[in-house]
Amino acid sequence: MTTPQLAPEGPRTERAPARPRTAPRGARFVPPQRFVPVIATFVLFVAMFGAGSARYEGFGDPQVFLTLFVDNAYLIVLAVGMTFVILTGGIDLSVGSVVALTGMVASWALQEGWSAPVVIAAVLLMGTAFGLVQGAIIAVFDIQPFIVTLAGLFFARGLCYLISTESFPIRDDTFISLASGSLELPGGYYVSYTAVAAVAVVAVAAFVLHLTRFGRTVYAIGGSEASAVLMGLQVRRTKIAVYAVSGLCASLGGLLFALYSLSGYPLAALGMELDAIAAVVIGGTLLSGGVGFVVGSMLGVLVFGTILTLINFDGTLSSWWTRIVIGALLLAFIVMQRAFLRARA
Amino acid sequence: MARAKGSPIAWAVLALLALLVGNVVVTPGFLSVRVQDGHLYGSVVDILRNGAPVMIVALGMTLVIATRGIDLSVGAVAAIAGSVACVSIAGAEDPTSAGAAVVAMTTALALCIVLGLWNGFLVSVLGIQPIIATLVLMTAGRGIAQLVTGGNITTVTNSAFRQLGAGYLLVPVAVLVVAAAILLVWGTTRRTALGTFVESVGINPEASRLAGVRSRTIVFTVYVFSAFCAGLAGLMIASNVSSADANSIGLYLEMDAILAVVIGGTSLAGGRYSLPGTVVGALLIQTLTTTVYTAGIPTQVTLVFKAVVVIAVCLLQSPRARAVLVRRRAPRPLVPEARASGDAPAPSAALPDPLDASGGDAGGPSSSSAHKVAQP
Amino acid sequence: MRGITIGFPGVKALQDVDFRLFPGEVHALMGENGAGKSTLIKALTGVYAVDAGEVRVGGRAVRFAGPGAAQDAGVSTVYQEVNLCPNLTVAENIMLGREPRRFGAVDGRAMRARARTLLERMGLGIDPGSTLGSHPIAVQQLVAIARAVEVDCRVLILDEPTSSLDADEVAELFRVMRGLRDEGVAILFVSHFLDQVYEIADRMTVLRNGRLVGEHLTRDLGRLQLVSAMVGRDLDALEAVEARAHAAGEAAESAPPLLRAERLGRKGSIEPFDLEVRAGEVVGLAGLLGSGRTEMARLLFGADRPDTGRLLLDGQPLRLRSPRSAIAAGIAFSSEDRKGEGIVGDLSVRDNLVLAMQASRGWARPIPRRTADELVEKWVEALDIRPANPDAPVRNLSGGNQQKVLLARWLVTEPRLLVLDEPTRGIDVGAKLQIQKLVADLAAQGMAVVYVSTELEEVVRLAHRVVVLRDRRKVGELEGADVSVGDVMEMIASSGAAGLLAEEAS
Amino acid sequence: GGGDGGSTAASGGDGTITMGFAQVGAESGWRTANTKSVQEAAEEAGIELKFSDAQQKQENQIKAIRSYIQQKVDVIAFSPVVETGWDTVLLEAKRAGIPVILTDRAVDSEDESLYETFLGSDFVEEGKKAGEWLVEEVGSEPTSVVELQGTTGAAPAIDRQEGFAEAVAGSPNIQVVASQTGDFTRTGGKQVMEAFLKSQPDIDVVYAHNDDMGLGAIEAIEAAGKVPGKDIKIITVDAVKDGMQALADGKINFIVECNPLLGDQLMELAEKVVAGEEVEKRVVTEETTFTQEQAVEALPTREY
Ligand SMILES: Nc1ncnc2c1ncn2[C@@H]1O[C@H](COP(=O)(O)OP(=O)(O)OP(=O)(O)O)[C@@H](O)[C@H]1O
Ligand SMILES: Nc1ncnc2c1ncn2[C@@H]1O[C@H](COP(=O)(O)OP(=O)(O)OP(=O)(O)O)[C@@H](O)[C@H]1O
Ligand SMILES: [Mg+2]
Ligand SMILES: [Mg+2]
Repeated sequence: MTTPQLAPEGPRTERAPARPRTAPRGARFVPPQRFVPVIATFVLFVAMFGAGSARYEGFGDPQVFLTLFVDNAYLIVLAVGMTFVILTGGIDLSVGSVVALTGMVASWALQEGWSAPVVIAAVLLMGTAFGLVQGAIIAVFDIQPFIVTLAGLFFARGLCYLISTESFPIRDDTFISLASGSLELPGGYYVSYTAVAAVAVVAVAAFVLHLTRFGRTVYAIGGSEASAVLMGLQVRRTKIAVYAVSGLCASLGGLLFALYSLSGYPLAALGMELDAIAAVVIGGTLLSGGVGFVVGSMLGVLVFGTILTLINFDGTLSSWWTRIVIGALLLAFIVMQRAFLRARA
Repeated sequence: MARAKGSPIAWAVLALLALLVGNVVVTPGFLSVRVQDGHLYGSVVDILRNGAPVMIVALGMTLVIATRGIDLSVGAVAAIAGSVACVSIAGAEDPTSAGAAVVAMTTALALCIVLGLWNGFLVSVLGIQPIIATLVLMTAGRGIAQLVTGGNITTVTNSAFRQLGAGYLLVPVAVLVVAAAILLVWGTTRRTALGTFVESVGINPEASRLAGVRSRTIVFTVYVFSAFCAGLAGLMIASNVSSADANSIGLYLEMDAILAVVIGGTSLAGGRYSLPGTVVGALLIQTLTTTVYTAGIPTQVTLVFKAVVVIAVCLLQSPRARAVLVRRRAPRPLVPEARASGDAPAPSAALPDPLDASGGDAGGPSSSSAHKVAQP
Repeated sequence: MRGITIGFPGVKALQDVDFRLFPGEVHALMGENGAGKSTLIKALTGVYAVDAGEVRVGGRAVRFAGPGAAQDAGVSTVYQEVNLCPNLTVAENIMLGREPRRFGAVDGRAMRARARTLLERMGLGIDPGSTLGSHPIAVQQLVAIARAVEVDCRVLILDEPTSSLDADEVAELFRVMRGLRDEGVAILFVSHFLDQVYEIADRMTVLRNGRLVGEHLTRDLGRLQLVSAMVGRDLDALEAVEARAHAAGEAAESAPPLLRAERLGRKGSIEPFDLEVRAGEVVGLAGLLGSGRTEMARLLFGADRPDTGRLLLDGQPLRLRSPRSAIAAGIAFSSEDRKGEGIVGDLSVRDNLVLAMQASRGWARPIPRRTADELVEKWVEALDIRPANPDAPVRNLSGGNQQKVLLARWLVTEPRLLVLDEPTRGIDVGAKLQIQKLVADLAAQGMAVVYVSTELEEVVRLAHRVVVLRDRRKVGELEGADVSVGDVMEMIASSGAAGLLAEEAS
Repeated sequence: GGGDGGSTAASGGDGTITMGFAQVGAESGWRTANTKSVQEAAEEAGIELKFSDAQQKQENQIKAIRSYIQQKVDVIAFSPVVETGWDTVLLEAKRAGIPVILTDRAVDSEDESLYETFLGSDFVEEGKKAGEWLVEEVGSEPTSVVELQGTTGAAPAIDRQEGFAEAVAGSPNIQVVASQTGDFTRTGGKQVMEAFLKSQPDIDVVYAHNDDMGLGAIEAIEAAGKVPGKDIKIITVDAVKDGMQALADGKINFIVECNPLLGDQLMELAEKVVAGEEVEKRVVTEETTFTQEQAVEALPTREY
């Protein structure tokens, strides 16, 4: 055998412009297509909101849209943390309980006379530490995240009960002013500080995910953990960090929730982890990891919120029809999203 | 994975035994079983009977998870099955007849199969991520169940229906049903190629498709089977208390079932699964619940106790955790990383030992963790 | 490295192997499939912990805790299977872990620019912002190499980097390698292409069954000596294969076409083409990287759906809705993407081997264990799959042996038409001959074969007819016993010129 | 979506009253009866009802109340999921000039002006009634009681436990030997009771926080070969139909009523509040208790 020596025929660049491969070979995306799920979510969200405005009087009021952020600030923050975890192919079931725990600890500590800034710092630290421990167990001992965080769910909720089975009101002035404070917008509209904080968290998270090495490693681990290891990335450290981020977001979300309800309640945020996961996935993030954006997760939360708002505006649904209609709207949304993606593919 | 290695199950079994022993210490008569009114009576019997619904749902869930899926709707499906059955019996001409019970249960299970087809359709035909696809039914399903019962608790007095959940043929009927289901699934997956196909679809869907495996049919089948199992569980729960409470039947059943599967050593990333592991996992969960009741653990502490046990079991099971914990006691320090200079050679202790071949693999489908892969 | 020993449960992958690598040399690591080459590399870079022995870099004993540590120490590696993240862009894959930063943030523009220069250095004109997964395996392999070369390294390790590259790319790669060698980088190179090894390597180390056979200067060791050192026995001459192949071809010429494609095409992937395959004939698909061979093969099998044209089997229209219907029609297809579309990693060798056959029988009729074992035994022996343990998970096999299992998977279904996309990728010389012989034999027995390979030599030697592709278009066919590599290349080049002319004209 | 609420959104100007009612959920038969009562009463009173179901989530209730404020309803009524944390949203309602009526559960707020009135049962009182009956029933005999608690952290569970404990505190012969949550469900009650029967050698009395758990306990007791109502006495709270039936059958010994039929009272209050009339800050629903004999009488007319 002789290696055939080909005469180079012109610059290679012009040989095969990277055309999108349309064959459905696994999950292969081409650049613009990466954003398509988010775009689809956005378009459908607008459509859904438009449909609501057409149907219900007062729904089209911009304040309704702003209230979506106000009412779902905590969920947006949770979804952001969850996005980090899901991007690495993991899952964090503990966030709902951590929200409750944060509320309990915060309200309890305030009652004990701690000052507000100390309380805030303490609960954020606590949430981060909680996530850190979970992450360490997952990454160091190589145990499935589902189990570890489910145990975390039990544990945090259990701690709530240990603090008290009853709810605590929050009467601290700083908290109350944070809770009721809002940013006035022209036209008499307003958004609460909590909503502003949530959007800020989204912005920071987007920055971290896309413009830091840590963020890129998160995506790499989700794409292929084994490859990430072979590429010499800090896989273990990043996995731990991701759960710490989720814990931090959960406790921040917990603070926002405590501000939202101005109380701590051991049964608060039951099942909220599922809402957060659902919002993330609706926002176009793949549960298998590596694909998705925080902005999508925020849109996912807004879609969720819109569904609830629609139902509240309707006001004629009995309890069970409420559930069925939520399911149906969810279905309509994801099927349309799917169709949108198919049409683009 | 567990099927390939065997050892994780051994550890789960060990944990189960430890829990039982702990119970005996606290409640000396815990293991005693006597015959009462012609049937067996005792805590162990309770564990088996009350664990039956979780076990059967976990059975279906195992196969779903093996195909890289997940089924969140099982609790809602169970609620629908229980509600439909009770409402059907209550509305029958003779609500106490065995005929009414048979018709009701058949209707309920048939409906569950339809619900399973629906899930399968969303996942395999529309290609929606399983967690979201089944979330739809999880949300709407309980509403449907309430619609069926009108939001009331429907009580029935039908001795034939009672048999499934509360009846005994020396041992509880529910346990017999579950045992039969386990044997059936075990036999089918072992004696036919179904088990291989399920695993193969879960490990590498594209390769399976190219090899001609009907992956769509397989996915359909597992979701239908899962819904069927959930339906059976719902019937058992409703039958156990002779009433359908659409709101409480199968609440958190999905979490318990998934937990059972995962404790049993099956990876959520799909692929290799272990039926015996699932059975042990389900037993472990029910034993834990019964322990809480029997040992008089205060309600406030219950959840913390559960969390601690679950984590302990997992640590026991994890080969890497055992290796690390054993090494910890060794005098050599753990140096996490050798730096470029190479002047501080890390002892080999930092590297997992050969036991580590299973490698956990929770990191997503593509992470085919190789043997002895050491992470930085 | 000295006295390296590594054992896996049931296998001693390496036993007491010494290995030296000097700055400024290209050192080839040679051995059959499963000889332990990849394992040695992974021991060197800290992926596997060694059971015994030591690694020294620059005279100092080191023990890398993982690939990251090795990288930091200036050891840059391209592992055998492409190990990148398909979800990220090409630029990100190249720069992961050492992204350029501005004001603390990753500088996307600088990253893409740097990636683009690197890719151009490799002769690759793809958009660095495109997603890695959208490129064929060959391109991914080049990206992996670009990533390794990017690092300012002292040691560069390339484990079968050329297995799916065509001659052009290889030449480009060698240019880069020579450049690095002249800068004093030590390069470890693994390949099953002897020509490449003789072209680039200064020294080689030969492994056999996990043991060191010897270390030689390339110029001291002739090819035949090398092969017998690797295999442990002598090989028959290549001519026998060729003679047999063409003898069968004569008979095939008169046969009616088994499969006919008429204006078969798919938008964005390959332009409509006509193709005939007769029973007992080997049709080779030749072309450069990205010329559309894989696309053509996939359409023939129904792995992708065509949007124009039709297929005829035995003169009857054949609608392929899925790979399943193709298999039912007696068509088999072995993909070039072994890891992604071939093996089912966690399943055993046995299950992998009979998977396609089992699938066509349906789940309800399992292949009896005895039959399966007989089949496995037969093919493990015929293809010399090692280790010969049917219960081992296939992902633990060496790359070449995985490929053999895949081949066997399709052969047990006894197809009428066998479509092979890069079947000899990563396969050692001995086994490659075995496979070529097998293909020729199968054709002689009446099977139709479509054969895709980046190695033109191989295509030309085996095929009775060579279909030439360029730019996702079929540009011609060459027939007859005396087709040469030169003929094929001439057709590629001339049609290229014609194409360019046509473009200019329009 | 269903319904046709589009064009008939609240206005308040045309004389008909629009009420936004934020229900806790549909977690029990009791709750369903409560919802039905409110809906029927609204229809009867000619009040337009905007109903929402919070699925046991406080945040959903807050959202619902916000949306009622945005829809400018005339009056808001709701059964708080939990007592704390309503100040902000109630303040918003107050600013918007919408009066608020609490039903079923109170809120824990320092500012009583945030709501007009609270209509509902007193859970502590219910627990007390149960305890008092027991004290009278057993006299000075040593009695071991097992308690089937409601959902951990839920207000009725906490209060009913507290009330009961208060009532039996003066009788050292009555001992609560085990207490565990049965989540307000029959299955839960049965499982917990099964375990109690094995861990506690002699149980004299079961106190269940609702009928359903009591009904579950009956099954467990029967399976253990004992006679509910005789070997082991059972006290429950709620008085739903199935419970009353069991009481009439002699399987339960005493039920404290917790009346879900607040609809008519609520509508009455709503009309007064909207008209600007003064109403009492606390309106307790009429509730009674049932013994076995009373149950036989009351059963035929039981609505829920
Ligand atoms: N993770 C593993 N577990 C068990 N055995 C393994 C594992 N990895 C490799 N082996 C075995 O070690 C031996 C050496 O494999 P290795 O991959 O080093 O071969 P190779 O020389 O690179 O072959 P090829 O040319 O086919 O790539 C083979 O027998 C293989 O089956
Ligand atoms: N050098 C290159 N520059 C740009 N794109 C390339 C290059 N080589 C291949 N491609 C890409 O290859 C794709 C087509 O590959 P295809 O799999 O059809 O080719 P092939 O002939 O089978 O090649 P091979 O199997 O050798 O990879 C196109 O998407 C094209 O963008
Ligand atoms: Mg190799
Ligand atoms: Mg190709």
